[in-house]
Amino acid sequence: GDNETASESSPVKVGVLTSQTGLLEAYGNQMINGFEIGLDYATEGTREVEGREIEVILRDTQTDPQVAVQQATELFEDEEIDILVGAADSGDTLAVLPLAETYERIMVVEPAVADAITGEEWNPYIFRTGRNSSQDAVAGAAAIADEGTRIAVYAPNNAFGLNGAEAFIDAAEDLGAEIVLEEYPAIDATDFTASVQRVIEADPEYLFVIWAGANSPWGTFADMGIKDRGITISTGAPDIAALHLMGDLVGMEGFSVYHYSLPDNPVNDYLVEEHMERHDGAVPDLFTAGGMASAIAVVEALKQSGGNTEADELRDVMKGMEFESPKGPMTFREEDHQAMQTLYAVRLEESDDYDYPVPVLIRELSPDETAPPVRNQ
Amino acid sequence: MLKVNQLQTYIEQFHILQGVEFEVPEGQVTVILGRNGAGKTTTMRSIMGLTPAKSGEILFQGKNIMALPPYVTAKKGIGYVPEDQDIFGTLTVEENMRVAMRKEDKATLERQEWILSLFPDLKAAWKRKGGNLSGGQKQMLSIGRALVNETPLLLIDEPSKGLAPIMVKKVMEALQIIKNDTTVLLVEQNFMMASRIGDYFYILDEGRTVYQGEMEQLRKDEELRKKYLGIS
Amino acid sequence: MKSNLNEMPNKTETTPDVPRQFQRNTLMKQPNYWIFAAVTLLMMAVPLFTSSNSVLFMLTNIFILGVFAMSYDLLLGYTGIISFGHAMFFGIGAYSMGLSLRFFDNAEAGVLVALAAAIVLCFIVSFFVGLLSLRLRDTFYALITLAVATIFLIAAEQWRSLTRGSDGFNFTADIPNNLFGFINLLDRQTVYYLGLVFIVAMFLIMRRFIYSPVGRTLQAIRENENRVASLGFNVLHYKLISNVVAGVIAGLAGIMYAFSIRFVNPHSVLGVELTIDVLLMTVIGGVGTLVGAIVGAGIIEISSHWLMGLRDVHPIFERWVILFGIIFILIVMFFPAGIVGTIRQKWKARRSSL
Amino acid sequence: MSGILETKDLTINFGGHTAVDHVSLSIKEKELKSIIGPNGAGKTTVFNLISGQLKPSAGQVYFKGKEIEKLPPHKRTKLGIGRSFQITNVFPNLSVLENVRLAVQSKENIMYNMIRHFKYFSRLEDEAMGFLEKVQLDKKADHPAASLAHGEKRKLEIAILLALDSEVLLLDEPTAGMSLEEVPDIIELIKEIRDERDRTIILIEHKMELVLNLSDSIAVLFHGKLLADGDPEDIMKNEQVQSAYLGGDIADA
Amino acid sequence: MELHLTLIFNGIATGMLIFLLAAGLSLIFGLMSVLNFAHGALFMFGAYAGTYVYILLGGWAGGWSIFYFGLGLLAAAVIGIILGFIVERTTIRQVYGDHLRQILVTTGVMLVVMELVRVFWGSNVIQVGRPQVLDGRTEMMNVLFGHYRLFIIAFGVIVLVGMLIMLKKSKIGLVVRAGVENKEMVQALGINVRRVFTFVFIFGTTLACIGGFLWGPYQGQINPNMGMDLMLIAFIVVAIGGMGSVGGSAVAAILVGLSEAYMAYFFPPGALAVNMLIMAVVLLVKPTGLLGATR
Ligand SMILES: Nc1ncnc2c1ncn2[C@@H]1O[C@H](COP(=O)(O)OP(=O)(O)OP(=O)(O)O)[C@@H](O)[C@H]1O
Ligand SMILES: Nc1ncnc2c1ncn2[C@@H]1O[C@H](COP(=O)(O)OP(=O)(O)OP(=O)(O)O)[C@@H](O)[C@H]1O
Ligand SMILES: [Mg+2]
Ligand SMILES: [Mg+2]
Repeated sequence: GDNETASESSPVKVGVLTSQTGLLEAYGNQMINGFEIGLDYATEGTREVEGREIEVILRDTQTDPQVAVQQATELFEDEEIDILVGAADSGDTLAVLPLAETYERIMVVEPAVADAITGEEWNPYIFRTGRNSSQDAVAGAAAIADEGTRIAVYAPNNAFGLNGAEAFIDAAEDLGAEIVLEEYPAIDATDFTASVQRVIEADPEYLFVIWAGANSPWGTFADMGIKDRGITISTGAPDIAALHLMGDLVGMEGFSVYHYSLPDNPVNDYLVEEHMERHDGAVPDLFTAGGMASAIAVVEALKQSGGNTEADELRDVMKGMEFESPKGPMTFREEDHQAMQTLYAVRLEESDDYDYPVPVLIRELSPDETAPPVRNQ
Repeated sequence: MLKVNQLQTYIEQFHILQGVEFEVPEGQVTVILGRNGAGKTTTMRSIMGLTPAKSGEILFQGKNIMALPPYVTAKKGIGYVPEDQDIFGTLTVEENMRVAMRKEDKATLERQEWILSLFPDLKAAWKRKGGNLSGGQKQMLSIGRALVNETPLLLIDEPSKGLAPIMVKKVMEALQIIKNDTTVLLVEQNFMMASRIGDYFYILDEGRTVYQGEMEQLRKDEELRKKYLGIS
Repeated sequence: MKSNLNEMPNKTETTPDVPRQFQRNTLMKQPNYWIFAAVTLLMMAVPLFTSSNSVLFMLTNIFILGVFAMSYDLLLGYTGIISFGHAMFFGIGAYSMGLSLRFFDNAEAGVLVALAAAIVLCFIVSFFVGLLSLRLRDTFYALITLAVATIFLIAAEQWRSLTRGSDGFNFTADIPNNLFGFINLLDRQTVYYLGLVFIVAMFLIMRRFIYSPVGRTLQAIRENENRVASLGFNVLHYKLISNVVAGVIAGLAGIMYAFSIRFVNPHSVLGVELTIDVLLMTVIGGVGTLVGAIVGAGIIEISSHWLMGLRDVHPIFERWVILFGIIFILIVMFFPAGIVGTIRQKWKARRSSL
Repeated sequence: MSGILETKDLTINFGGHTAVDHVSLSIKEKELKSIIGPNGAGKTTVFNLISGQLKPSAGQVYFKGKEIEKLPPHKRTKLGIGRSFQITNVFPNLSVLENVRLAVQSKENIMYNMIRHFKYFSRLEDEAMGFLEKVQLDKKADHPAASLAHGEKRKLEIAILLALDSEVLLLDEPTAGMSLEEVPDIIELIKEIRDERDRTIILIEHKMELVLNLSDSIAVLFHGKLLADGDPEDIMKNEQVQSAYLGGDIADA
Repeated sequence: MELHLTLIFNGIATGMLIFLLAAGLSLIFGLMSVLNFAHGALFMFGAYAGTYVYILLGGWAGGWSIFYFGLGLLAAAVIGIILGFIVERTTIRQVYGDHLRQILVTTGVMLVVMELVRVFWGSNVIQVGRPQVLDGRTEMMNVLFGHYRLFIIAFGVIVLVGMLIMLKKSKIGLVVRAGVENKEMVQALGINVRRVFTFVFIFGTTLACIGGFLWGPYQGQINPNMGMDLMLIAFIVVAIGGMGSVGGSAVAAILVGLSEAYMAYFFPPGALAVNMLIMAVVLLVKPTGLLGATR
């Protein structure tokens, strides 16, 4: 009746809630850039789907859960958004998750990484386009672990590091590797010498490093001559700013979530071109692709629901939905709505085209290969 | 040397000095007397610039020094012994003296020796923290700190307070000695001391100068003493 | 001597012979009383004018942080103790509630256990931390509390089986919508009123406390600790009382926070930043003026929210935090005793000069 | 009869410096004893040892026969030893009245009440006001103590001490910095208390006329040691007191 | 043996780095008793400004040169002087002696300065290489001695000795301590205490900026969040060492560096809280800090 027509002509409101200030503002901004481009890609520049305009409302969490909840409430209530996308910080995201259920709106999580989001804390309104810690870990294991490989694990002593290490160890041991040392230094340590010394004494073949955050042990690995001692470092390739710090790790084998040179598909080509145009020639970064993927997922879902923004409708179409992304096709898994996606086994190489060590593709790790355990039951 | 005209000072909204007037002739000891709360200390602080006066005139060696910052006033040659001693408690006696010294030349060090001979207690407590001194020792240090530089004018607020009688005498001797090249403005409650070394006096009450005269006169005139100081 | 005394020229008025009685109804004659009543009524009426949960949520947060800041003011403004670890009590409260709700099947039992646990734990911790305050003064005490609070923070991050580590956890699902049969904590309006009752009750309790003989003694301790001892007061006891009252109330504020946001992670309820925030609130409002703590909480919450909103007005406000910082600096310049403190001083000065 | 307050071989060292050296004093009940001695002789330190601000390195303090040198200051105050301070020691940002009221509150033993409004105990304020009148500070009752002139603060010190209503009063240079015309009032006040003869007073003063006028007995400290202890006349005849404390002619004092 | 030599060498180097970061604070907080919450922001600003010069001029193309490293150091110092002057004159000056208002005003300054860093240089991590001359390692007795670490130790010693001489020979230290206690009286003694305070604050800020700059090549990067954690360590070190004692700060910094190294090796979980524990123990045993004078 009347309602129908109203909702058909009125804009679809999408709230994007992420860190624009605070610790994770760099990640937040990458994601926003990607999201904008993704919308234009998916709607062919019209920003309309099924005749409805898409309106984007940006909000900042300041990387503070209380602000995140405040802003999310405003988005749901005052702005009456139909879909929420975000956030950068796992804590912010976890705090906001139940609101999606309360207000019965779909929330697309990107790029917060905590397993719990699609695990213990999951609710039926949550979908995640970003990869989770376990996927990282499985990818990391797939890149190096083999029967009898001796691996030392090096991760920061926080939820991100410990969860990641746990998942990695499971995956690596499944592949037959032997974990010879688990080292968990403080994330804000001024000096990593002692922990690296312990690694040296454990004498592994591979040193698998899980690290995020500016303060990092890379310099110490070089100073202590890890490479000269025949230990190969392996890790996930970070965003470009942090790749700059990995000059000494050239030759390292590990995995990557995204680097703009890795995927070979039209969506990625569009992303790179468009991003360089819009941002003074800067290339897309680690979470730009995720941002774009989340926008494409939103538009795709709306297309399939015929512009209907009812959460139940959307959920029905999104469950198991396949959609395009700069990393190739992704699929929301039925059970926990986690997007199965391609990750990349890479080697860091020096190149004249880059002023930093660039991840070069060894092979694509297929979505099946990196599928994490289902944990939301 | 120093001439104060119609000094008006406020502390917050309180009108403390309501037209103080006096003159300090060169080479003499001028004494300010008055009851507690009369405004003696406030007068001294206004001259130093610590509690800037609102209006009036303070002429030092003919120049108006109204409302100059305290360190400028001090540098112009006015030494000050505050009423609460204001010893730097975390500094040793030695350091207290050193902070006070304008120059660390021979003449100053000699003056320091002289001060220490005057107050042997200070020498004994040389490395002790100022905060641990006895009340009288603090008073000595405060006086010593002001004497260590040669200054044309010295403002001294109740030096005898807390001093043993013998020390009071020593302080008097010291003032007699420096009198040759230093003019003194003294606030003093110890009448014996005030009358012995004072040449001229002013009496303050409720922020005004209410009486003035030769010290000689006050020494002799019991009526006057009774009227203004309540003593016989 | 006697006659001498009576002839004092300025001693004109004599104090009345009848002992002045403390009368309850004099309270009604004070303007403060009416302001308090009016503000409370106004706050009660807010939900009638707005159904916006985000407004209610923000006000609820101001209430909670206001109580937290008032508890901090007991230490800072009334006892003269700087603590850099006050967040630990808040965190203890918040975690007690979160964990109890998660681990108890029966929510009522969970809430009661959380209340008891928070009070007992805050009591014990504040008691022992308080013992240190006798030995150490000022910044040193502050640094010790920082150390203790950091240990709590680390514990919350590391004891992952219990706390889920630094990601924290959400317990919305564990909160029933008919707690004790009638309280629907999932309803923002209910939580709002709960918060309002909470702040009014805590305000009255703390006000009573600071105007009690003990409160008065605390203020004397702030001024001159040794002198208080030589008046015959056991300073340690008083400092302990102050620490414990402040700690327990902060713990209760933590519980309310847990109700309101239904999520805890170590950083947001146990981090130093929270203590610094609450310190800033207290100082902005004016230390030693309970109301100031509430005003400070309101100013920080509302101004940061408002400034952040400016971003939509013009992209130049993307760096709105700069303005936020400038506000702090301006407050220090123009309100040397905090907002409420300075206004009070001005008012007093005007009255006494009339 | 032994005294109400006694010290036995009371000694304290600061680093290498012995400020009080085996001092044995006995103060009889209801007497007024003065302690005199040069600056730095250890008078204030003796007070600090008696009232508990300092703990002795050796020796004992007895109050009514009970050993008290290990008790903290507040317990000694509660036992009945009150003191005033040489360097003014008040609560600068509290009102003059509140300064005294706190002492009354302690005397009345209203210690741990945190429920009643303090105004409920309005008699405390009235009583405090009475003490302010005694020292002529009632006009300034509402001013913050910090704004008092030096001499007024000295009076406040005394009012606080009086408010404590202790059995033993330790007065450390109560009149230092007090104006000429007001000293007699304070002397009068002390005399009054002495003449009521229900209190013991120990007085440190450098104003000799005051000491001679008031004291039942005088103890002389010298470099931390007890040099003499006896009648005022005897003390004044003591040569060492003459030369090292008074500095010769007695007439000036 | 090699193990201990490695731990000791690196512990001392880290300690010296911490000292360089804490040296400025030991003047501003230790000596002047200003609770400067903006100190971390000052590290950061110095680090960015210095590094900017170092990279812009030296840059990738030319490799990391010691000459431009020197210029970067100079730039950090100059920025420190300018920043110190501005901050002292506009804000700190009003709040000496009032810890609470100091916290408020310096938090304001911190927010402004940190945001300015983001405005000027963005919010990404920036890689900082070591100048080639200082980049190598020397192996002796099976222990690797990193050259940059040796340089940090040497530089730290120079700064320490310089500061000790300045405080000993001139009256500045005394005047500041006296001024903290009673500014009026210092003025009445004829000393322009404001100017001395301004000078010392600027000096402290300059040291902070230099410390921040030197931190970059040590860690290989600078980032817009580096200030907070470092500031906390600096405060801890000053407290452990004793307020007002620069030597104490140096000793405390090395103690922290060494114990972090040993803890991290022998009992890694303990490394998280080791600074806090040392501080707690020191303050409880000796409330004035290791070398602090009794106050
Ligand atoms: N900060 C202040 N606020 C309000 N009033 C003040 C302040 N400082 C001083 N006064 C008042 O100013 C008057 C004069 O004080 P001042 O210290 O000059 O007296 P004085 O003559 O030196 O007394 P004394 O002999 O006791 O030292 C006193 O009544 C005092 O209460
Ligand atoms: N805490 C302390 N540390 C070191 N020395 C101290 C300490 N307290 C007092 N002294 C020293 O002990 C001696 C006695 O001091 P005390 O204050 O008892 O003297 P006093 O007899 O009261 O002198 P005055 O008449 O000047 O007040 C002095 O030399 C003083 O410097
Ligand atoms: Mg005076
Ligand atoms: Mg004495």
